[in-house]
Amino acid sequence: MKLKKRSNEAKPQQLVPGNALTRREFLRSSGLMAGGTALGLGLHPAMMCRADATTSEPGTAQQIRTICTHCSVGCGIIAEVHNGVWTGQEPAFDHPFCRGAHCAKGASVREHGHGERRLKYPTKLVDGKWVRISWDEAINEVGDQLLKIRESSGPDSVYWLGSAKHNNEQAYLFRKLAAVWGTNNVDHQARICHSTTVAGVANTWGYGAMTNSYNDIHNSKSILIIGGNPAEAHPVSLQHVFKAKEENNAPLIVIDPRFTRTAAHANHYLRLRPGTDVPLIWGMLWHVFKNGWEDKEFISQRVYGMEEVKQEVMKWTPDEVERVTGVPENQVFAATKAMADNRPGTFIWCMGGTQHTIGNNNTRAYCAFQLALGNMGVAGGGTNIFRGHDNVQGATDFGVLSHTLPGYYGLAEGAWKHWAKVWDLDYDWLVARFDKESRPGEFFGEEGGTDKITNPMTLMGIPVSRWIDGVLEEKTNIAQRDNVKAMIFWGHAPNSQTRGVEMKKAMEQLETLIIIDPYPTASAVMHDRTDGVYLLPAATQFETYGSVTASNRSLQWRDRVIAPLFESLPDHTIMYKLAKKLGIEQELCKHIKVENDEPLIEDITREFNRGMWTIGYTGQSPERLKKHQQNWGTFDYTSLKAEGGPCDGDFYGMPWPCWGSAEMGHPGTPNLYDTSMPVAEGGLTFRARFGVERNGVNLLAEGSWSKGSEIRDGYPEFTAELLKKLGWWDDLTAEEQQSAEGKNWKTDLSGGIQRVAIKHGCAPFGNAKARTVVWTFPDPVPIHREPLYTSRRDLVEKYPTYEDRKSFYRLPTRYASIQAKDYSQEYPIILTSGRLVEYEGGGDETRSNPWLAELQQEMFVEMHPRDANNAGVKDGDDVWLEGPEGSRVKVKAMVTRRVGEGVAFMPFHFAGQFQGRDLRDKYPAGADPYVLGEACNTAMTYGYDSVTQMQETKASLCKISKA
Amino acid sequence: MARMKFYCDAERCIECNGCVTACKNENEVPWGVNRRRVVTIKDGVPGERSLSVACMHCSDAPCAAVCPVDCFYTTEDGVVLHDKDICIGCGYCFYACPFGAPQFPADGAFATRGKMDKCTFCAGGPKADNSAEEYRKYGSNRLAEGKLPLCAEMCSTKALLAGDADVLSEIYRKRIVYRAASSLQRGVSYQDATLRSPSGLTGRASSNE
Amino acid sequence: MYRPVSGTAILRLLQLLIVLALVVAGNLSAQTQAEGIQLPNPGTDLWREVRQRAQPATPGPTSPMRQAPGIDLWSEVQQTNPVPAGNTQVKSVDSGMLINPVGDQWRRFRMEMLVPYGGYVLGGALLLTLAFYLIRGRVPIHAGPSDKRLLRYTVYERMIHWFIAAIFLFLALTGLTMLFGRSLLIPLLGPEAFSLLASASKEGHNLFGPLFLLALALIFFRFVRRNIYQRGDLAWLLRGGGVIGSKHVPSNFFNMGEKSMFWMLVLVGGVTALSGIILVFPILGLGRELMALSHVAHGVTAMAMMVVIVGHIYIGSIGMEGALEGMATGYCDLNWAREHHDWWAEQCEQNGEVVSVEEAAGTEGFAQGAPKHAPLGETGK
Amino acid sequence: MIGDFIDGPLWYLSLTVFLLGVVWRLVAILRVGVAPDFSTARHGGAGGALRTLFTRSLPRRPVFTRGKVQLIAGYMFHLGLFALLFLAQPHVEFISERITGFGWVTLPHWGFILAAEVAFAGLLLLLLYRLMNPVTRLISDTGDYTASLLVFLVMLSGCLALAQAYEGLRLLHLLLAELLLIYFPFSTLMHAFTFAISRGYTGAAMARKGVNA
Repeated sequence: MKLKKRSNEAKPQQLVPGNALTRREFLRSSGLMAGGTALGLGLHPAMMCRADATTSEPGTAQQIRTICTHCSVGCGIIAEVHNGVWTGQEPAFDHPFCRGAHCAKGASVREHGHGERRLKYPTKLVDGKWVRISWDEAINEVGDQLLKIRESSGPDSVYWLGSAKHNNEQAYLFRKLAAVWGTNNVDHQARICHSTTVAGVANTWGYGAMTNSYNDIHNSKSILIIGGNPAEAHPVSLQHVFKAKEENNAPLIVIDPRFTRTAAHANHYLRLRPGTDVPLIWGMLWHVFKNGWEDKEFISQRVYGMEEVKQEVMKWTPDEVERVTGVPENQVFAATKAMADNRPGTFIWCMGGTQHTIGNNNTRAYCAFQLALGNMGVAGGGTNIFRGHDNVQGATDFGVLSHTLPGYYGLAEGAWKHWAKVWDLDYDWLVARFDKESRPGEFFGEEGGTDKITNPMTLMGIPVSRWIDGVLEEKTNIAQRDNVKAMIFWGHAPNSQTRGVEMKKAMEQLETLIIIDPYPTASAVMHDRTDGVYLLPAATQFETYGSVTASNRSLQWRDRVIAPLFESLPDHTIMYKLAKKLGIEQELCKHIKVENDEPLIEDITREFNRGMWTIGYTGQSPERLKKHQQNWGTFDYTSLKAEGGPCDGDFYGMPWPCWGSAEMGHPGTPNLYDTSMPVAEGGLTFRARFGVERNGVNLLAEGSWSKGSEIRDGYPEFTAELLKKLGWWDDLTAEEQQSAEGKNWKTDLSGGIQRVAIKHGCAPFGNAKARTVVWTFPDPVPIHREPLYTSRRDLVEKYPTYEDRKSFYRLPTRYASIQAKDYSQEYPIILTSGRLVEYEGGGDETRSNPWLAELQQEMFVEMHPRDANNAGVKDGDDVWLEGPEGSRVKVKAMVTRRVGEGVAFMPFHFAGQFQGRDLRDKYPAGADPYVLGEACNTAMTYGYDSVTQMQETKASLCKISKA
Repeated sequence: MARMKFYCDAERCIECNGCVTACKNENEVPWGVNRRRVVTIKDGVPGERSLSVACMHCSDAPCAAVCPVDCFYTTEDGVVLHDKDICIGCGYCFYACPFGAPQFPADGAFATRGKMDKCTFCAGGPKADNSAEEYRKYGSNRLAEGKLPLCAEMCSTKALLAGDADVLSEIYRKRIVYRAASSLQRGVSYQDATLRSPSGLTGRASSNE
Repeated sequence: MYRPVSGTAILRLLQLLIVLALVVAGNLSAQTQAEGIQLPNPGTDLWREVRQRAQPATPGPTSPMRQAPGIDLWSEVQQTNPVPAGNTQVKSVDSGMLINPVGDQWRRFRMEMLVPYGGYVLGGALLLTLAFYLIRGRVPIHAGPSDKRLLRYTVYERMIHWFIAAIFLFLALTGLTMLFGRSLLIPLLGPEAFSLLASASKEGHNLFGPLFLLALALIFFRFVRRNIYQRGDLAWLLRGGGVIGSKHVPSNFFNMGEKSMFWMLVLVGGVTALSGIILVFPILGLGRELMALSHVAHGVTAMAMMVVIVGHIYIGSIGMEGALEGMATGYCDLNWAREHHDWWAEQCEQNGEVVSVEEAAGTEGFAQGAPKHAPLGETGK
Repeated sequence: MIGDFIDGPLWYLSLTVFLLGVVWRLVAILRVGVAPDFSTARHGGAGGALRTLFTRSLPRRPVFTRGKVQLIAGYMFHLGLFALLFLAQPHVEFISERITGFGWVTLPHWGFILAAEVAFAGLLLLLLYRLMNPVTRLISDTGDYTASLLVFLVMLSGCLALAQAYEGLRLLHLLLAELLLIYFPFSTLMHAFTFAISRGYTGAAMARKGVNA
């Protein structure tokens, strides 16, 4: 009953939430009563405070260790929780990856505990309105829909779109759920971020992952970053880059069409035309070969096919490189010489290299460059591929992909049998789950294979980049019984995918659209559906626990910070509930304890420990992971090795491969293919994956082996046969012998073969050469091909794209037919895209965080002053940006020399506006993000990688006009 | 006693805005008030550098000099604080401050800006009683807990340093020494590539050092 | 009511003023000007120390140290003129500016010029007035009060005079509270009470400021014709309005002094009011530079006005017999008019506008309708 | 202590006095009654009453030509005061919390300020007019000056408390407002209510006579 005394705090703008949970109030009020009394005693207040704080502070507040959920660096977080309220966030100074550091996103994760803009309860769309429903209703209705579609169109008509935001356990369970549902139409963000890397790199030397680690960059003598902007995408990684730059005097070379924030700190900056990575790398290698800078000994011992690369490279004379890439010779030379003079050098790439129709060529070219300089398998060298999401590495490893099972086992019958065994399921039951009456279309059959009917179980599913075509394409053109009828968006932002206008159409054609996410995402609003959409609130990773794999392959254990907010549920609980409705919960959780519909995370970890032999996810038991987390301060900042303490000798997070079973105590492998250490201590050789010889040439290593190896030469992968041949069979225990009989290192569930191989100093997967020629790929030696939408028509003839393909991942895929048409006159500006530091991915989560949203309130397009003047556009003007497929976005112009002439750049985190239309009122009440904007990918165009269906987002065309 | 200072190393600052959100996180600063900001000069062109700026806790603070109600004071740690119960929101400190540190919560139409708000070096308010009221007005008091400002503690590249001036200068001196060597040897090229790398090396290089 | 402040003209004016002010200020700080903008804290001593250590042994433009950008970014920024504009994601006034180039100059102006010298000047003016009164005493009507009156001010004219007078006094008092309160009132009231008073002063000052502009406009349009300078004014000026010597100086309706007061009020007061209006809209995209300039203009002109008004109040009240009467009742004594505004009085007498005391009291009510005199700025004889 | 008194009992007391006083005055006036009019009514009285209420609120040419200043100032003051009193956000909040239990649309901050400026200018000019014009001076009594002064002080204290940061300033404003409320029914301020009665009466009477008033 008082006139409100107006406080002098900011009157929040309309966007700002009301009172957030007050942090530390309990602590404050309790702890400082003592301070008050102390004052009375006449002691100096400042002194008293300090003394008081040290004595009274702990006790009530709980400190919980977890890992940032924003990017793959995997920064540690110490969360202060009081009575279940997340009241504080302290820097984890002893965390080996970040030393307490955070970027804008990491420094604001506590806002998850406020969750003002979260989805709060399950809702469904009824006549265009969001209606609240209960979880039971939601699961029932969703399950009925799915079963109905399964009945009418087969299991392949339900698309399971998973997430790199799941922890390892959830990702694994998700892949298993899709498998027991009976489809390979399952995928996640890795498809559209580093799938070309995984394919390219794995096909070069065995594993498709970052070879070294962020911390290992400390050892680098030179650093090359191409197509990556870690200053915004992985800010904390620059801590390591700068350490090398300053202390090792390492030149930092940045190659990018954009003068990024990373480039601002570089010693050499090369501005290339988008989509010309291969020519530039070959141009650099040209100087290497010309000057004899290649590491000849390394190549002869450990590399296959460098001669073929050299032949291609020699076509890329400096003139031609400049003509195609726009980078003059002296710059290319300077960068090359800096790399050659300063070895080992590390090679870092990100989306700028991968998201192209020739993404796999790019990644393989990078690998070839590092192999030529002998920078592989050495501390300070390697290809440090910065992954995107916090657990995209883990989700990839667990095969939340349409072309493989967990552990990259592939989809062949053997792989299915392996996993059936791990899951303790009847293989025939599993087969029966899949479509049998498949009525393949006229183009049925994988390309290059026969047109025999293939079991959909072993047929690669539709990738996430193309799900819209799975809906929109003529039924007869798709290599499955029916179109996709139901989409399950489980932690996926649709605006990270291209062709927004067609996506809208696809969403409207679906029978059911199910969105499971902590935030509504653009999936909830970008279509004009009036029903058949379900929004189910998932908990964030701070509201559950489990392991997460950082980019450097280290597994870190997250503890639960707070209980799920509102009515949200952890993903694995939702999976179980859904499985129960679908009648497959017994199979899904056969050996996993379930309590209150929540499968026990540790049991899931143990289950995948039993099956993930290929990439060594077998040694990281939950107990070991928790021990690492509790003792993360004992690991060295550079080597990541624990010196003393409970984890003595281990590398932090046991970077995979962590061979054998947990009992074996393998420390993890900090740097892949590093022969200077015994395999038992983290050393490795290149994997023997591609056979032992080709065209009479030996594919195994020659004169190179890992330290302590008893086989002092190359050797193939280990099988029971090989053990017997080597006379090491008897090193297996009787039980192991029983299990290993007829098996190899990948399928022996006892782990005996791995144990014995390592005991003798050998890598279980063999010791071979890396290959620079991938003879199974469309371009065995990476070559340049112009983007589909290219502004350089003069180069199309010499560097044409691929022929159209009739069936590729079940879908017809166009290349030449698009490139044939000249759009360069009407759409003269090259369009590329990338990240902002404040936002992540589709941005729904970060745009709902007021601390971040305030810093980026408007979607924009960067354009060069010349282009701006030509279009009559001034800085800050509204512009229409239209892509050659006719879709357009209305954004603010930011006129800057950050981009080159003829290039425009847009960040891709925005959504909530669609071709000039504001969709804010379509969000469920109270769940609209603070900042909305046009999704850049609305205007992005067709174009998919020739191996992985990676979407092209880095080189398209557009025109810009004043709005 | 210690003289608390901030130092931002422009060679390392990458404008990740971690300091900005860390401050929001620690102090629950509302939308529109930013006690810290990152300023980038030469944005988008060679020479681009960023600096994280907040109250610098000047030894002879101009804000304190011009305040008509004398609400500023300097703690024994050298932290410049102000008393919001005294502040009348006149904005003079904002005119005087070289760094643009003072912030005002209201929109300012007709000079009703509300009480000034600024970086407290995470040292709370004048009463230092760790009360909810103190927290609401001034944010947290980390110094009392033996911690330094969260912005600096969380800086992604360790560009922003906070702490005792002597210690900071020692850290910075070390970096300067490394960099001096680096620049001497290599220089900076950006697009006008210079071939200033040491000559005479023939390919095999410093790999075994 | 608040016309959009037309940028350039006002700026010019302000610049002129600030140049004047800074010329004086510059002398004080000449030694520091040479180093560019003197940061009060060029760092902190840390920076100074760090910078010294960072200096290469052989400084010079060719030293490679200088080629590493950003090593000395702050000093680079500080010494670049104009200060390079930066970008920042934090959107507010001047948020892209790394170092405020005028903040320190402004601080020096306010703390080292306005407060001390303003105080001296204002105190001096009061003392001078007092001394004048003590020495010269009240200026009497030499011929003694008559029983004849002349209509001097209509009701409307008196209304707007007291309107602006009231507003001016209020603004002056609240303004002085904010300017000198820290040194004079805090010791008396304590910080909390003074804070309350200062806040009230600030709000009141801000709210009444625009009214002053309104009042000024009313005054201007009403009195401008009578305040155009004319022949004879110069003579008045040369003889100090009668202060020099004892002989009276002839003048029209307004004498030279009053006209000058009017123009001072209109011009200087106009600057005060307009700069004040800029100051009450701090966040309309106006940077601190303009705000500081406005503040300088506001302070200097307000101070000047107060000094003059002190004299005006003195001469209009206790300083001169018969002076207040005109503004209070509308009629002035005929003898007073003959002595101080003889040309006007003469004209009135010729026109037969002289009324008796009784008449004045009786016809007062009609005076507002149509003034009987034509007090235009016609040249006297 | 005194603050609690001002904020509590005194507020209720003043409100009570105000309400009862106003009612009592109005009842007293209405009870005086109307002399019977035996003439044939040309028009109904109600329409005329309403029309006059409205038309008498508009400026009239003769009045306008005779005294522009007080006319304009009068409008400024009354309209400004109305906006201040009923549309300023702190007042609406106060009314909503203490009296009605509901609020309504409020002026933006700048509108509030503008209303205050206008009201102040009007009030000052009117007060000066009252003092300067011999006729108004003659017919003004202490009651008029007391009312003017109280209103002025209430407005001034409100403007000083604009920052809404000091309890003391708020209480001062409230205290003055309370005094005004207590004084209100016993002063010419009652014209805020009685104007309707007198105009209505005149209008009705004239309408019955067939005259537009």
